[in-house]
Amino acid sequence: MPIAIGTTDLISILPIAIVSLFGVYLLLQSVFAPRMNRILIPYLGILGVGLAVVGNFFLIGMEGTAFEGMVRVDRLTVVLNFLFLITAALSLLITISYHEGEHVEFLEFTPLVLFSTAGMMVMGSAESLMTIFLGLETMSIALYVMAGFRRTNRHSLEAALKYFLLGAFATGFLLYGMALTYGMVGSTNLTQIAQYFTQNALDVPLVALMGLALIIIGFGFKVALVPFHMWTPDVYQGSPLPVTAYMAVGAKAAGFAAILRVISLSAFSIAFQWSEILWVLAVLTMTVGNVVALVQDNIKRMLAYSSIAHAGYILVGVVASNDQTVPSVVFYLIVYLFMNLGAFAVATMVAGQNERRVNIQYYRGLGYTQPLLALAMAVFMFSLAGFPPTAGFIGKFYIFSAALQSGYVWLVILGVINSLISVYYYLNVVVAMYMQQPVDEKKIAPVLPGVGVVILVAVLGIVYLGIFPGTMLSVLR
Amino acid sequence: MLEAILALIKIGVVVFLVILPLVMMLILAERRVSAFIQNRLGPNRVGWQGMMQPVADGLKFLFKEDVIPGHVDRFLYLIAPGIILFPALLTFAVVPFGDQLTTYIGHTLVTIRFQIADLNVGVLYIVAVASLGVYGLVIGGYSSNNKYSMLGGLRSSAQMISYELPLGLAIISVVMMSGSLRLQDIVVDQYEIWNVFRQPLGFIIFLVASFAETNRLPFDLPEAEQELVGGYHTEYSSMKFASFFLAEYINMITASALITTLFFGGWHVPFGILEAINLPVLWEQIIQILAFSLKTLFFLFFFIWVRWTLPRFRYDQLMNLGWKSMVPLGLLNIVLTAIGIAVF
Amino acid sequence: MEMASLLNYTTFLPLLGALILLMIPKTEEVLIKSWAFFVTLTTFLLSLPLFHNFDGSRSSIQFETIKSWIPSIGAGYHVGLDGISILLYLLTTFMMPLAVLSSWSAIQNRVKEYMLAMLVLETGMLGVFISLDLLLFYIFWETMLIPMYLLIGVWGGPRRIYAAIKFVLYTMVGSVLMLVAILYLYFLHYNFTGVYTFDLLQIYTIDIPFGLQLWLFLAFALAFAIKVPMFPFHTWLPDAHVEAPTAGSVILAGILLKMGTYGFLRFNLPLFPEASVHFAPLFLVLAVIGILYGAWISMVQRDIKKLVAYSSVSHLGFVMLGVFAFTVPSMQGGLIQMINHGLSTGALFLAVGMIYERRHTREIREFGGVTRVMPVFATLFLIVCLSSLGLPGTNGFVGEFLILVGSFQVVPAFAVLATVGIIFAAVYLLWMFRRVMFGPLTREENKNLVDLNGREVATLLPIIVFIFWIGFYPRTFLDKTEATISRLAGTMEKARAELHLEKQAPYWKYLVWKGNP
Amino acid sequence: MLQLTLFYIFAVLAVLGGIMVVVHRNPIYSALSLILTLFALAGEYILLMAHFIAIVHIAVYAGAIMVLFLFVIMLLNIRIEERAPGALRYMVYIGVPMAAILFLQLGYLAFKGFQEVYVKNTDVGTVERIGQALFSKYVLPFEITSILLVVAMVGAVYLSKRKLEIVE
Repeated sequence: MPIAIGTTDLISILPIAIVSLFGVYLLLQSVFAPRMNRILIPYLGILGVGLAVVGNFFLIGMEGTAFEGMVRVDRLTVVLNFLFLITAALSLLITISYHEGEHVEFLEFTPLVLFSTAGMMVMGSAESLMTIFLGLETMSIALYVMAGFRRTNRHSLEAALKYFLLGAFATGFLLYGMALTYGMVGSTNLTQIAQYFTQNALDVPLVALMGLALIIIGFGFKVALVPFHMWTPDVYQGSPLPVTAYMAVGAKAAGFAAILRVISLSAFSIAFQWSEILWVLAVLTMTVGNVVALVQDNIKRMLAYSSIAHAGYILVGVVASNDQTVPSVVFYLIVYLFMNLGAFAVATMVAGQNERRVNIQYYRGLGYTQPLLALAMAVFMFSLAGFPPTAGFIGKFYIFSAALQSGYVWLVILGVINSLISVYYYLNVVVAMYMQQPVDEKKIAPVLPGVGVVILVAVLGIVYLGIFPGTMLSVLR
Repeated sequence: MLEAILALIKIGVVVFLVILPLVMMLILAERRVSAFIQNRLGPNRVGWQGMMQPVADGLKFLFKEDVIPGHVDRFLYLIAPGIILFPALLTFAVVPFGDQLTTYIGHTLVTIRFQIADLNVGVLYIVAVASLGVYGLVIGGYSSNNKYSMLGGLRSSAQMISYELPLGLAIISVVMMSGSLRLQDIVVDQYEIWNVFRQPLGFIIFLVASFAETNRLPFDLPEAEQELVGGYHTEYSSMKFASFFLAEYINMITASALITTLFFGGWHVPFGILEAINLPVLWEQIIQILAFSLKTLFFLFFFIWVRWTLPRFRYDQLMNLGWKSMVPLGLLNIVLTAIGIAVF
Repeated sequence: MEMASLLNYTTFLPLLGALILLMIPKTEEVLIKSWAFFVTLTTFLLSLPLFHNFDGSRSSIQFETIKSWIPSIGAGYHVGLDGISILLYLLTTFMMPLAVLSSWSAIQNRVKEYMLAMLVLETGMLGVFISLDLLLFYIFWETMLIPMYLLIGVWGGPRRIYAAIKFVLYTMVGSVLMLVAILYLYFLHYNFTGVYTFDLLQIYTIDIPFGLQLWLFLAFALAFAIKVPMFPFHTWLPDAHVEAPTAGSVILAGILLKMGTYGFLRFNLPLFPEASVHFAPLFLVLAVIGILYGAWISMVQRDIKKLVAYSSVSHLGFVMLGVFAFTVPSMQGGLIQMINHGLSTGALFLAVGMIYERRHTREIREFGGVTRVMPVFATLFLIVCLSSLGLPGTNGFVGEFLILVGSFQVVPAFAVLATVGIIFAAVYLLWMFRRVMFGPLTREENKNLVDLNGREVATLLPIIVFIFWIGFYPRTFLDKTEATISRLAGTMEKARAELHLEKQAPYWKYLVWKGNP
Repeated sequence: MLQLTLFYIFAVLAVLGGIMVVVHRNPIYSALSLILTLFALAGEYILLMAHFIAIVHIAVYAGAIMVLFLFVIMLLNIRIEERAPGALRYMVYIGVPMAAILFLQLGYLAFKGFQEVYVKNTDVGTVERIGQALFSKYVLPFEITSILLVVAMVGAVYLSKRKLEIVE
């Protein structure tokens, strides 16, 4: 059997390939040019991501599968690729400005970001359970390590270990679920799985359902659904801020990409079997995330719980399981990318050396000591809380409208009540910034260009998507 | 049924008529060769030229008091010597020591392979089984509840794992040449030219790794007498101690046989001598087996030779050599081989 | 210039002004204030032609702009004015320059941020009144929360943070459910017509089943009732008013509260006429409770500002009474009363602000005999008080009279009770006035009070002009609303008739959930 | 028949090993029990004609990973696992019934669902087939796996690097 890889095959993984090759290049580069300035490495990483973005343009308009049904290229793939790449680029930019007492070794960090991004893109374009699993692992393992990147910090190491152990545990569930599904369907190909479910929609074998349930649990860990969220606050808190930002956005988006591919699209015809379960999960996730976030005084933990809550909102879109599911979820992920990365970028700036200033009390008076930074943070908080005219509102609106279209009135009502609860803790940050006096006179370091770019991009993204979401929405539909 | 009987016969012949006597001879040889190298005589009183010395040694082992120290982990302590013998013997199962012979036994046409089991994944089998050899050492070292033993066990596990990689890489390049994982095929493939000429780098890597895998000098750190008082087998006595010894020599035999098989044409007689002198098939087979044995014996000698001429490595040197030289070289060798195959 | 585009320009002019304001350096406080005043004043002047050209005899939407905005979900930029919104629009543009003027010396720190918030707030409020697209409306409705929240929270009194959060959370409680209802309407419209749209005028056309109307009405009504605020939902109001800076209170009382009543007129009544009729008794009761309760509570206040705040509850009760009586005069009265309340209460807050600036207290017992040192202030304050309590000849009388006349036709008992409220109003306002202004000048601090300066007079005077204008010649304003209100009254009349037929079934039957759209 | 007998023998061994892993308090014994399980599984693979998997299974798991496990256990010199403190001790009473329930559920599913499963292609496990599959149909997953391994390696090296380099 000859190896037959066509041009289409290669183009369909172009961004993935570029990013991976760049990662390998950066690793080798340190061997062959050890004298090079290490500061340049993340910029090279960004260059690689940029090339991948260019490469991604070649995918536009493609439709179909490649590598014998291992990956699928469609509009979703392209959009998700862009999303992951932008996340990676922005996270690297934050990293450049991340000044730690113990510096971050870009040498290993940058390739890990690139590889992890490649893993995410594999998940986004997967057409087979196997590719999803491999992408997930590539992404996760890089993230486990990145979580522990502050090696001299106890919390960071704890975060890495915790993330690793629970992640491995979740992987077990996922793999078991995939095995059961494969056992019933006889294929890992998502199209064939979809066909199988369509044919057996009326009488789905228990084993297949069990498989799906285990897969949901596996992905639920990755996107931090309640009750599989226990790792989130500790890991978010312990990881270095740029990593937290990257994992909060990237890993979540990738997890939902996989959920879209496997649950929403492939198991579409038996939506009535799983949407009830997800309904409960969504409500639990939103509620627990928001209620616990109310009492957090550490910005990282607060954002961690907020990210749990947002996973709940996104899940509402999945529960809807209609033709609005994919566009609404993806739109929300895009919005989430901007607001969360922005918030973490500001947090990075405020945190300063050794991440000492992560408590919300350090945001007091920020509106007067650092007006622009505070303004940006306020925009992010309002967007996270879902105020118009920010993109956060449109995102939630779209998700809820999708759910309402399928008739989930109570789910939507619980959702809006939750977003109401969330207003309180998001506004807490605004209150601190504008309505309270600074606790200490210590000046926050001026905003560095890397973070500055991230914040600017995020604010522009939020405002643009908030006021003129039309273009993006029509692209997604 | 016949197959099974043949297999049992082969096992019996190989284990009891070849390996065990060979081990005894080796012990003697080791002492004699070392004496020769150190310019002394060595044991030469028991029997002709000391030929009965191993028998005397064996008897001594058998009749010695079997001391089991009180502080050991009894169960593990007892099974360790057994465990270590198994992989050592198992490896030999797939080594072809001759071509196949098709003949009538009674009235049935039977193909006798001079090989105990002709696995289609023979090479992998070797790698797999070889990697198990470490358990005996580790368990022995652990169960002895003695710091030297423990250190020996630790060292052996790290060392074995480290050198399994280059070993495997070297084998891969050989497999790439032959296109088969079956050892017989690999041997047949060397009909024209031995692998040692096509794979000089692979040979060197394999040779060095074999030394490490068998815990022989210059890599005998797990049992380094001067540092660890014998390492993992410090607390063993009598026949248990003997089985550790036995295993080491069996491993040597296996390693030599593998080197022969993989790189020195196995049972092939060099220079086309066999073709030149037209012999009956049976004789041809016998000569081939002899050729195989001779090559193996040479490497056994080589093992002993090295032991008595080279000093021991330091532990960090050992690790550096393994990870920083052997593994990259092994990878390089694979790349070169691939290029070579692609070009020719 | 074409009026439709003028409407758009007027609406977004403050936002543009805010963007330009961003470029003015922080230290140039006078320039910042002047610029903000200039922008708001220009906005007002530009809005005058709108009023002039508005044809009161037509009930349809005028100065309409329809542009596609988010085509994929059928949301559009659809704005325009009709008889309900024209007056409120003008009220907003009118009050803003005064609010800016009143903050001239009251706001000492963070002037730039303050003016930014004011300008953004103005666009938000104007947007609410002109939006004819549900999504657009909702966005403006929520957007305007943010600057108001900041106004209260940053420049407010000692308990400002508490008040600000309370304000936001209360408002959002109602509005998030409204969002669900909006979405529900959206899909309902799709089910009826097969078209996805948020356009209010199109959604007006569908005939929503009664059972559903009840639910949707409640969802919308909650949002608006909190904003008004109607009786049980009013607790955020005193806190917000007391803590907010003067201009904040003026805007809050003058304009933001009107959004609630406006919402009833714009959405609840035309969208769910049967449900409105059905729930009218409940709302009438609440309105009257509000009138009386607000008045009683006002009487016992020691803080002038709190007194004014509670009086708002009472006044807005009148508006609600007028709206839910569904007759032409009552609804017109309600509309005029919204304007009146904006003017009078706004002026009251301004006056309170002026005196607070001088004495840094608002306790009634801290004052007494102020007339002697501040005669001009006393005069103007008296006029404002009288207008607020509805003395004939002032605007307050016109509004309340129309409401009472209108509602007497249908619900005489409520009208009578409401009249009692007017008496109470006279009591608490005049009593307060007496205690503050008359009597001996007992306090030492009060003896050195300086009378109003030119700027302050200029702040109050325009309002007083309108107080008398509406008082003596309300037709200028009533005419503009005539046709729209008549049509709305007609709708309600029809609904009343239809409901009468349906009323045979027991009340609760309709509240049982009837499934999904 | 022989096959079935062997299957059950291996299965029992595998389960026994698994139980012993959990039950033993000496970690060395646990590790050794795991090796037993691994061997038993390898035996099952051979019964399914998956020689390649079986051998690789032994080489990788028993030959490498478990040796490292033992190495670590010995390096840290863990003698006897300490008894879990306080509440954790009672987890046993929750964990065991839960495991039992899961086992029953899965058993039920297996009996209900997999009655007609049989080995279709006996040569599916051969090296040739696997090699061909890896380099044709599964070439992409294969390559992704290589990236995965690079990531794991870089990560492991980074986390275990002893010294922190100081860059000016």
